[in-house]
Amino acid sequence: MTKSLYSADARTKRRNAAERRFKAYGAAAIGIAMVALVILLTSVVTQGIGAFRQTYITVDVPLPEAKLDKSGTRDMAVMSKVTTIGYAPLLRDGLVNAIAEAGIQTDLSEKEIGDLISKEAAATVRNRVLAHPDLIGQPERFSLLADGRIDGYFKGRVTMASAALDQNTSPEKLDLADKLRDAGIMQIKFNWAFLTAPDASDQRPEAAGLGVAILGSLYMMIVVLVLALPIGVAASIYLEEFAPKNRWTDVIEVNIANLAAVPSIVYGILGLAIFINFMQFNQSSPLVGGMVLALMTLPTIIISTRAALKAVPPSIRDAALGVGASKMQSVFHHVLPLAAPGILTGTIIGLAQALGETAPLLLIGMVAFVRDYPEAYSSATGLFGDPSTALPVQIYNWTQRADPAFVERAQGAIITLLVFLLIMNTVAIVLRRRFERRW
Amino acid sequence: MSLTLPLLVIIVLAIVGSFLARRRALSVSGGDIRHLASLPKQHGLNAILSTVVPPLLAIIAWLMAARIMEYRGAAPLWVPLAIMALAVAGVVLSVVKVSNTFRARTASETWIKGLLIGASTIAILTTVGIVFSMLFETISFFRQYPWTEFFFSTNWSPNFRGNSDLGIIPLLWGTLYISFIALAFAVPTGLFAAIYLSEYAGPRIRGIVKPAIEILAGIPTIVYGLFALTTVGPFLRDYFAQPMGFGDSASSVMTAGLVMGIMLIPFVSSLSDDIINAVPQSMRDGSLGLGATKSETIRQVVVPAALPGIVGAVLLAASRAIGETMIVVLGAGAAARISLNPFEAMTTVTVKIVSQLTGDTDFASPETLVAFALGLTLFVITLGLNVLALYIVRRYREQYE
Amino acid sequence: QGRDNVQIAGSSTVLPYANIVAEAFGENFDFPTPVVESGGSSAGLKRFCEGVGENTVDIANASRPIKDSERETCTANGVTDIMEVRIGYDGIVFASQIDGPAFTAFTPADWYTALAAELPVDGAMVANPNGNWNEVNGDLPDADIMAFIPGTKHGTREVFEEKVILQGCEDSGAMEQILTINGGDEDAAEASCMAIRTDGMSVDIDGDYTETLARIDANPNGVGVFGLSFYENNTDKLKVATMGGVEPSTETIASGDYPVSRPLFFYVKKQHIGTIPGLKEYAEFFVSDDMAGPDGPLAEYGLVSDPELATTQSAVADETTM
Amino acid sequence: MEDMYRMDRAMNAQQDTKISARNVNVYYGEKHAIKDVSVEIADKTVTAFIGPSGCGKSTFLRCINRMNDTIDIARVTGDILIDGEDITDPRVDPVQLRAKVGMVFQKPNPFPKSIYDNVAYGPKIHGLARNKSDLDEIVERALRRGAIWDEVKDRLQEPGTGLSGGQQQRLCIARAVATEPEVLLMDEPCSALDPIATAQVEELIDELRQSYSVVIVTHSMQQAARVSQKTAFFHLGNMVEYGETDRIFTNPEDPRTESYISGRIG
Amino acid sequence: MEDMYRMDRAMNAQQDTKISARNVNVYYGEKHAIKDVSVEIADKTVTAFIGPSGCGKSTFLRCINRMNDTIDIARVTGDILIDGEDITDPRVDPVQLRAKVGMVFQKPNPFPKSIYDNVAYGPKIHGLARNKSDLDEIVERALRRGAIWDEVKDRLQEPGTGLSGGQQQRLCIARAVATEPEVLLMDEPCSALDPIATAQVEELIDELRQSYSVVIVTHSMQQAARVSQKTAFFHLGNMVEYGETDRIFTNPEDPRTESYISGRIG
Ligand SMILES: Nc1ncnc2c1ncn2[C@@H]1O[C@H](COP(=O)(O)OP(=O)(O)OP(=O)(O)O)[C@@H](O)[C@H]1O
Ligand SMILES: Nc1ncnc2c1ncn2[C@@H]1O[C@H](COP(=O)(O)OP(=O)(O)OP(=O)(O)O)[C@@H](O)[C@H]1O
Ligand SMILES: [Mg+2]
Ligand SMILES: [Mg+2]
Ligand SMILES: O=P([O-])([O-])[O-]
Repeated sequence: MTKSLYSADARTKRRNAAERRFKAYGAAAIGIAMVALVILLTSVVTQGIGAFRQTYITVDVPLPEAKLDKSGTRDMAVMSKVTTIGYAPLLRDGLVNAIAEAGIQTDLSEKEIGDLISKEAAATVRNRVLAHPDLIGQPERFSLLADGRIDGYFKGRVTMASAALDQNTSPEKLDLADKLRDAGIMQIKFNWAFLTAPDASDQRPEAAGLGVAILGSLYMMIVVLVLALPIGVAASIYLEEFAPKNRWTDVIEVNIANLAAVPSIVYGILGLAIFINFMQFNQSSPLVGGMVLALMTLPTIIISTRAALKAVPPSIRDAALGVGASKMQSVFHHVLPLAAPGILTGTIIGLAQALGETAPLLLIGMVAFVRDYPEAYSSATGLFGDPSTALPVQIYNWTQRADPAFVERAQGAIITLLVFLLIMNTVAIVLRRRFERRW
Repeated sequence: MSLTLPLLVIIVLAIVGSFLARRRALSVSGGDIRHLASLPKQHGLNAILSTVVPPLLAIIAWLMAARIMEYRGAAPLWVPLAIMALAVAGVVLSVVKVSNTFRARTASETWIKGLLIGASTIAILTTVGIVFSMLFETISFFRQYPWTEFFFSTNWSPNFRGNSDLGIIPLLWGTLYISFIALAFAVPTGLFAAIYLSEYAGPRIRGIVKPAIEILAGIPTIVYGLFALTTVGPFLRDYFAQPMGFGDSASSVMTAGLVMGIMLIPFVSSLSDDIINAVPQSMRDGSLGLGATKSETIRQVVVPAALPGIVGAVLLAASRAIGETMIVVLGAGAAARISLNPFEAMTTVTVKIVSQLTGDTDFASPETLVAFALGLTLFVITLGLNVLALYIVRRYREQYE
Repeated sequence: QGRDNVQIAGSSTVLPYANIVAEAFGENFDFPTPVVESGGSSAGLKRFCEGVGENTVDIANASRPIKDSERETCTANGVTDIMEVRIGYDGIVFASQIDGPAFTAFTPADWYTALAAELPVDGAMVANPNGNWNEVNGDLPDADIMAFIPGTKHGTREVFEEKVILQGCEDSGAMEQILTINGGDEDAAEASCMAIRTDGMSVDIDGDYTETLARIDANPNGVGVFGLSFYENNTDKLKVATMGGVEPSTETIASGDYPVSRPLFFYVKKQHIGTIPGLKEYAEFFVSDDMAGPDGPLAEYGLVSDPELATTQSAVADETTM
Repeated sequence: MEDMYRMDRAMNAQQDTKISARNVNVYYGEKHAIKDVSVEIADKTVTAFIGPSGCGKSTFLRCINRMNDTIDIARVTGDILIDGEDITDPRVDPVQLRAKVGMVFQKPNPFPKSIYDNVAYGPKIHGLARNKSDLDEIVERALRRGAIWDEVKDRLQEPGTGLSGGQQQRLCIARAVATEPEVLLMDEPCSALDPIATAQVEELIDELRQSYSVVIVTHSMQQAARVSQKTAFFHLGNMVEYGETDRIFTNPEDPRTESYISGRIG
Repeated sequence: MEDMYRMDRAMNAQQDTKISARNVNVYYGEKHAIKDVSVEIADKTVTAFIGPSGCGKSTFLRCINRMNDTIDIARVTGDILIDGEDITDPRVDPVQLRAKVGMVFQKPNPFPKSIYDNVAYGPKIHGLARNKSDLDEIVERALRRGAIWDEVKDRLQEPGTGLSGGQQQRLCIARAVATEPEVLLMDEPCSALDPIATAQVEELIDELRQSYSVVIVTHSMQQAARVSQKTAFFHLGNMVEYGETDRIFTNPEDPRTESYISGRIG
């Protein structure tokens, strides 16, 4: 009497085809996103992973008293007169000695051999000597950074062919480096310094690290989280649940949507004018940076929170009000937990945006070369008031530098930033999964 | 930071006050909280809020006043004293008021509501701040440069020696074109991704894919920019633009638009996914029960019900597209141009704001000041677009709900 | 209590040199390492001129001299005593992909003829018809014109326009023709000379030299404008061309033989000397022979040392203001 | 007005008035849903609202604890007095009002929380329990009164949304009585219940009547007759007739009431 | 099994079997909600499911058009055949199945669309209307059959969610009949309806029976007796007894059935 359920009729077939197509579009969309993600991450990781390994030279550096402490009294004032420029020849001598000891033949001049050592190394030695004046007198073993080109050679960035064209190194130096490595004088180690050391100047890519930037980003994210999340959620709650629906709230609504469209650099202009020039907060400080980024993140959080609040069915509110809960209680006890996934999504995306943003920091002095670690609190500068940079700034800086060794550092910094982002967002992601439910 | 001490005092007083208020509430109730008009914890909350809020407001007021009066250095002694006195008064009052009949819940809710209102005015203050921080420079720009040229000239070519053409129209055109392409890519992709995640994918896949897609929002835009510059640009040029005779520029609106679209996917997908997920299951059941397929249910019932939230997500993505710099610089180039050809290099308002602001020209010259005028104009234009969007959404939404 | 580090803002061209000096300063002096911001000469000077006090910068780096209008703003905001310090010269070179066509020798006239928006032909201005370097000059390789030049926000663009394009306009005799066409209006003629074509053969780069390098990487025919120091760090990827027969190097630029260069400066807020520890020491250290001398690290990195460095050193020591 | 209700004054005098509504009108946007209704509801009685579907029973019920405030387009005029106090007075806190006037909604709407939390929520926010075991007791008592304890006692921690339709309805009844309101508004509380459960709920209503006043909306004439002392008949937004239940069912004054009761108008 | 239903075989032979369920079990996670139920539902008859709240009526009903697929934690075993075809067979498309087996849910769930669109939705997706006026006709007819046309004919473009509880219920009935299913599953379709509306819906059910088969869940014994030819009694997940409605109500075989009918177990 009726059609069999086992065989679909033409219309059903057509509809099912549409269904399959629709689902395929969805899968394709996910595919596109994932492919893009994989491509981007692969390129970042392959280019950046090298930043986490670094070539070191282990040599005994002679520390003659005649050069380092002319007075012989270990008087700091005298000893600190010897600058890194004065130390550099000692390191070179150390390496030359080591080469001789290992019986390695080379045609390079002593000066050229010295070029294998990073310019940072002299500071390493000097700092150690000034901290331990008793070292002066006999040679001391140091693990020193190798020059960036040599490091690049071991990582495959520099080749014999490119070195032949390169003013800053030569195939002979690379040859010597090979021998030094065979002799155990040069080693490649995990590069902790990349995560802890401060930035270094353009002449020392091998010494550049993310220490200051990580601290700066951490401080700023604390400020952003502490300001943007509560303020954003509070504002959304007011607008969505309490505010009378009138012109004024329309104005606020449009206004917030519009703030989302304000280019981030304009927030920098705002920060400079209001927080630094008017409120007299310290320039280059994570506090100001955090406040600016918080303002920038606010619309994202508000828009997503409002959307999430709107999606909670009214029957839940009715139920709470019906048992005598106040509006406030119904919102905080029932509506907010149900809206939590959307709020957390807004937070995740907002923080991601804030963590990766450079432009507004340009105007408040955080796009900077900073070598001293910022303190979270100091009596002179207050809370988060020390000058610092941030991870995206470091990436932006490094991608602009002339020495190609910085490309690898920049990509390494991007890996670090993404790991930072994931760690920061894990809590939110886990929480969001717990709150997700259908009703 | 002479205000550190008062801050500490406030915190300590708040903790003490909350404790005292609870204790007192319990004792006046004779150990049976059912005699109380409000719960002890509400008395505690009221104590905290009464202790914290007024002094904090006072601190902010003082900071503002000091700046306005151009007062420098540490605050005079009476300021921290007054602030601490306020906190003490808050504790004392809130603890003394505790009684069986005192409605602490109403009181604390009034505080909270005040805070909520305060939070929502921050958005207004931000706007005021933005306008103020750009207004004076903009005015001085228009003193030096004719506004008719700025708004109506179709030529943008700043020049070091002055005599620049600073017409905003090619920049606006570029902004619209690039944003359009980015959204045309990101909105369908993001929406389909959201639908797939919330309606088709299992919880495990969803648990992995959703955060993974969100990484796209966290990748620094410089990475996208370089991707556009070194990969997408040449690819589009070699396989589309040149064979199809659209010219041979690697930097193009298309390049920047597509790459920006990738970045925007999570803005659309993650938010929409949450909203779609919040549509009650009974709606889906109603449709499935009538013999609708899943996709029909989604298209005709679920998505319309989630529409307000989805529109919010799309607006957010659009906003992000307008504000993006790096991808445009590296993907679309820096040349201001009006053209319909999507494979030509163009640029956006935002890019020019950044480049004029960070350039080498005299900071008091129109070439630099134009950045502020651009910023303010863009602000007004997006405001207009948002008003329009609100109006449209309202009209459309009325059919539902 | 106060800020104990020197704060510097400004030019991204000067930035690498300032970084090198700041780093060495931090290593060898008992002062904290100065904080060096970048953001462009203009933004740096603007911050510099915002006033006196702890939350304004002490030093502005600039890739051009400060303008009168900027000094007026400075004065209006109370920044009255400014020391101008010239640290050396930035050489500007023309380079192309190392494996690309043999762009080894250019003249200003080549560049003018290749990039001008309009050329005088038979007594009338016509849109530049050249699409190939070969058409510009038979000695140049047979390659499409694809030039990556600094965007209009860059100070380098000004130097490029004046010292290469305008020069080329004159050298090639186009200037005279233009003058005859427009009836002797010199300003208009100069403007016409310096108008760069916008048909896509010349691409403005608003970013930095790394962007130019990336574009040349993706474009075998591309020729780009770079800073000397940038080129010297990338000699394995770029090959440089002579300009008017002169090879760019620190020596030829210092001697004035190589025509395209510009001076670099920093400006010190004298009113901060004494309140900000290390400010003067930093300025002195910067211009010391150890740093800015011809054998110092700055020169090694590509700064063209100032032949008159000694004068600068004594001016800094004496805190001579403008 | 021709549709004015007729009240049995004799009886009214002898009992306290708990709720008194005067000239209440409700509009949903343009739609006039309640037309000038006035009624006096006595304390310690059960009042039934009957009338065809869509006549405004729920709407009027929701006026009594100001739940209509939550509907944007709803507009209420007129006065409603509870214990002589006007609930529309700005001084009246709707929260307090709703704690005093509990409600069971027509569509069961459990919170997406555990069964226990659904019931414990009201007592918790109103501070009705001194401690955890007190609360446990209150929850158990409420669930027993809601005639659902046996079915859920082993699954108190499972979500209330995973219950069957009738179980949800009883859960909502339990939730409402747990806060011990003085007035209980029940909008078709037995619509999804089987006869036994219905009987238990009716027993509960009878028990509540000892101390409180109960207003119940029902479509079952039998139920109205069984549980209520007073009945109001609504029709197209008007309250047509109001009086002793017995009289309404045996001897209605208005022809519309009669037709409805005898099954002629719907 | 002791709880096996007893079927009046005599009667079964004379009618076609439309739905035949064999050893159906449903689990919600750990909870065993339907225990080994087998039943044959005849074509062109009305079958009533009765039983105390929470006994599994809705759950079983939802098995028949595979709506339980949408509940993550629900697991169904056993076979259900419609017209001799196993609906759990992978070849069976649940979409086609549900077009053939319509459903009215226990909780009214109108779409947040206009009243018109609510009803037109099914016919549109199934392509039942050739053009707009056709569709208008279908909608009007469905609303008339749902006994709600008069109330909504002037507000067809208003949202379906703005209707009263009973109106929503009738709208959902209209929505279900608009697609002309061969089997209609109705889960307490009259729970929010007044007697008159109930009578109209019962009339509809009777009319539908002429060509289709209807399964109705109801708590009203009277209603079951009025509209159904067959009745199944469920208790704690078991189908205790199944047979001619008359016989079940007059002469139940199982003591539990008897207790329920006579109002002793709930
Ligand atoms: N989604 C669910 N998750 C867990 N348990 C459920 C779910 N739905 C129903 N149950 C349980 O399964 C049993 C049967 O539920 P069902 O909805 O089938 O009852 P019912 O007979 O329709 O009752 P009512 O007459 O109250 O609607 C009940 O004990 C119920 O608590
Ligand atoms: N939110 C609303 N928006 C618009 N109209 C509404 C709304 N709620 C109810 N109505 C209309 O108001 C009238 C009265 O509705 P109400 O819910 O009070 O009816 P009721 O007597 O409770 O009916 P039922 O017995 O079906 O529940 C109906 O015509 C209904 O369509
Ligand atoms: Mg109702
Ligand atoms: Mg049920
Ligand atoms: O950053 P610059 O001012 O040197 O271009």
